[in-house]
Amino acid sequence: MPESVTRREFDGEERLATRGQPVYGEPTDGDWRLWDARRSKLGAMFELEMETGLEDDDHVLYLGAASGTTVSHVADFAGPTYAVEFATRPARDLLDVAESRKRLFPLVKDARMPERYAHVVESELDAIVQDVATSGQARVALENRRFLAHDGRLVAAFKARSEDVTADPNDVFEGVLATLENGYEILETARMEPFHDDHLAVVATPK
Amino acid sequence: MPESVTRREFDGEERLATRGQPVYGEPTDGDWRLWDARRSKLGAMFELEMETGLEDDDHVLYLGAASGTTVSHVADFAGPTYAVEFATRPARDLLDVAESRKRLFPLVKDARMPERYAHVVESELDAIVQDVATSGQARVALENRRFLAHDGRLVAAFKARSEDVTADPNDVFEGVLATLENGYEILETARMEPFHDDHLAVVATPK
Amino acid sequence: MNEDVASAGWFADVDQMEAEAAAARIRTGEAETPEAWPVLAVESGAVPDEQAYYDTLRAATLRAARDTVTERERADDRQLIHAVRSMDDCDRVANELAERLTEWAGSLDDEAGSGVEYAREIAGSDDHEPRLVSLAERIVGLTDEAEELRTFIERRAPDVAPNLAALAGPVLAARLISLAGDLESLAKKPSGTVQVLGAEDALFAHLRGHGTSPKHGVIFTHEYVRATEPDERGSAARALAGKLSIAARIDYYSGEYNAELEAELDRRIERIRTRGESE
Amino acid sequence: MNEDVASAGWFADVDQMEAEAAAARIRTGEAETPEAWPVLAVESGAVPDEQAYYDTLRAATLRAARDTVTERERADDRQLIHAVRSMDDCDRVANELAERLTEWAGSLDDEAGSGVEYAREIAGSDDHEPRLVSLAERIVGLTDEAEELRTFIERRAPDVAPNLAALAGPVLAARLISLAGDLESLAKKPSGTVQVLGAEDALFAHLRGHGTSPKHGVIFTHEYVRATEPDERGSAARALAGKLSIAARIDYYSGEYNAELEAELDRRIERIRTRGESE
Repeated sequence: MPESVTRREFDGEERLATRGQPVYGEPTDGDWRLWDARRSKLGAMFELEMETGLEDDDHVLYLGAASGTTVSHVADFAGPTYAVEFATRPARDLLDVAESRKRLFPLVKDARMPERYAHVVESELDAIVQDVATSGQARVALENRRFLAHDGRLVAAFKARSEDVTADPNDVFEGVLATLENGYEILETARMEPFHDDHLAVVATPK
Repeated sequence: MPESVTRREFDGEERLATRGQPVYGEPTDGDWRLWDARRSKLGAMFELEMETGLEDDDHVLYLGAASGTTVSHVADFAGPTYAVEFATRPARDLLDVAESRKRLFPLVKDARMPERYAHVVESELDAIVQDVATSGQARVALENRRFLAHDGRLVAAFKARSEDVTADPNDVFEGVLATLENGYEILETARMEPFHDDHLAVVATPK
Repeated sequence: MNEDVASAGWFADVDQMEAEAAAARIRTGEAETPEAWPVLAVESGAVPDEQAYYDTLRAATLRAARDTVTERERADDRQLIHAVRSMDDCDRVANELAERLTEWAGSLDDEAGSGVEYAREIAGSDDHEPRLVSLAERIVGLTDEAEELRTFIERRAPDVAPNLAALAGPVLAARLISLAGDLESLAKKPSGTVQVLGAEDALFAHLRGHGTSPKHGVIFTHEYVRATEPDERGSAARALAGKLSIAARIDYYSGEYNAELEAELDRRIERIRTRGESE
Repeated sequence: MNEDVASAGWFADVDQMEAEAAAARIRTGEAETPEAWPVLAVESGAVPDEQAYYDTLRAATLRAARDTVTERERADDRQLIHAVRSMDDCDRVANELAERLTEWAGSLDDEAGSGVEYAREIAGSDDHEPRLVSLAERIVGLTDEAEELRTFIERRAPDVAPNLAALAGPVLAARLISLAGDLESLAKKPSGTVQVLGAEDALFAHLRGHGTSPKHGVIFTHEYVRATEPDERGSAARALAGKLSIAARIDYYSGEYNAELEAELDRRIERIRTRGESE
């Protein structure tokens, strides 16, 4: 876990927190803002004590930024953070979040088409954080591999229902991992229950 | 075969013929008119040498008279002949045929509802000739059994496709015979190839 | 007892001379079971003997059958009218919706096509906005419906009006019957009225002193008017309307198909067109 | 070589002061592979140092993102307009065809029902004339389509105009945008015009000296007008139109949802209705 992500007590419970300007009405404690693992895949990975390899001041590409909840916490600990989101409505919220951060760059782009933002996002990134809920999630990870440094990390959450609502999630995840292995070495995987049902968290590095 | 139905030579071939006024442009030889077994189920039964039990001067109920082609030949050898046809267009043609015969009585009625013509058609008939191409052909035969004398004959052609276009004709015919046996003793059956594909000819008597 | 039974027969209470009443009994009567009607009829004194019975039965069944067939064919002209009006409605609303679809698709894709053609192109596609595709499918459904109604009309019109359908084509025949209200009304209209059926607006404008008298109404859709050169179109329309009127009358009063009518019309139009060329 | 590579970056050929041009490059540029853009930008002299690079990038990406979002939302109001017009078309033609169906069915069955209800009743039946059943199914398809378009509008309107959709309901919001032409035009209309949108015929008649000035247009469909007693309906329409105008302006200029607006409208209508009762 990056140094700037810590556990603090909120309402008598030890919870994740980062330091930064609050943006979505989250509980705060002084400079610290609660990071709710139930509302964030990356937060859940930290709660699950996965080795994400993320560190303070990392240069990060965040795919599927949605309204910016999680990416605002990433920007709290990371360095330059590129936040890609394609849908109009969440992108508008993401804009507000980006306004509140110095090194958070919003890109209203389709994560399946990295050539549309490779002229903006720098190379040799430390990490890609991925939380896109469209089908072809593994392909998105492969397509964006070009942005990672050779020892960079893919920190991704895969949603079974986005691939196939009828299939057994285990079968879906097997397919996802098989596809990923075309470009990544899988370092760690974990089911995300109880924080998120039928999601698989994966940490991988380019091979 | 009734005495008044004979075989005569037409174009060098022995063919069925009856004596009467030509009505539908059929080839003639003096008083005799060709009866084409390919255009008539009953004609085909004669060609197939089935024992229809039909005789000259029989009192006959013909179900499914259509345009009157076959029933005109029946009226040539039989006595009073009641011709039931429900569809408007063929009924108009049947009318012309009936005009040309002294003892052919057209009834524009539904063969599935014999109570609509039991006040016209006499009882104790010698034969019912049936060629209706709607579904429920066996039920039509059962419903009309009331018109037959105890030693009368049902002479019927059943079309498989009228019952079920997708089923195997043999299966359809088995069902037809099983239904018929609720009111008839089956005397003879024959497939009507090559004259008519997927048709079963049945001769039966009330039981 | 035999008299009771006989009362269920078609001949009961019917004077043998009253063919109309006998035919009506045949058409509307019912009995659960048949009886030896010829015997009962003679016994009840309705007819003198069996030969007379069958002769009377023959006349009565022929008349009953003819009445039923004629009545049904009359009713069929109503069905034809509903069918042709429904067909026109389906075509019209399909085109209206296709215009809407064209506008919508154009806002999303500069290269979108237009009209019913375009609806057919994107129906079933999964490359387009799902609501557009769904709308396109409804449009295709409506044009299919219009096509099926056309087939229905093509099958039924020759039964209802064999001569009119042969001369005008089934759809124009149905339209003329629809504009007149029924086959009877069409049969009773003068041929000059048939000529301008469907051009009522222009005709009334002319009668109120505006515009010229219309030369043709819906019969303009007939190849013999449309494909005749403009100078002779009035003559062609008059000739066609004349034959169509005769066809409607034959259809209404006898129902017999008369191939000669078509041949006469062909010759008449041929003469008109040749005259046009030679001038 | 680095300069060649740098020319593919978003910052190439863009004066760092020209935020608009930089945003445009971000929106429309492409590159197959990423490069060390911060380094290249500094090397190429586009920016003095890395901090300046990121500051410029921040301004440019924020602007690009805002432009894209705004442009898309603008486009979304067009989608809403197409959807609401298509919905109305589907409803209208379904009713027209249902009238035709009613006539036809009535000619075959004295007890046939009428309208879209009846179409729904016989769709899928095999007890009726197949062409009637088929026509009924097309009608049901069109009402289903209208219903699906309504769902589409209900989902999209709150994105396009959150305040207007909250106050007017999504469908009326879409209708107002449709009548105005787009959200921008609606936002710029005085509230008196919004009040009579959809009553243009009555308004023009009034302006030409015929009839009274219309009190409400399409907003009459809103419960706050329709369910207010006739004497107070003009006041209710005026109050509603006033709040709708404000809602449209907030939606156009900021896009932020403001719950207070709805509460104010509720209180205002409550006062109008109470006043009506006390008189």
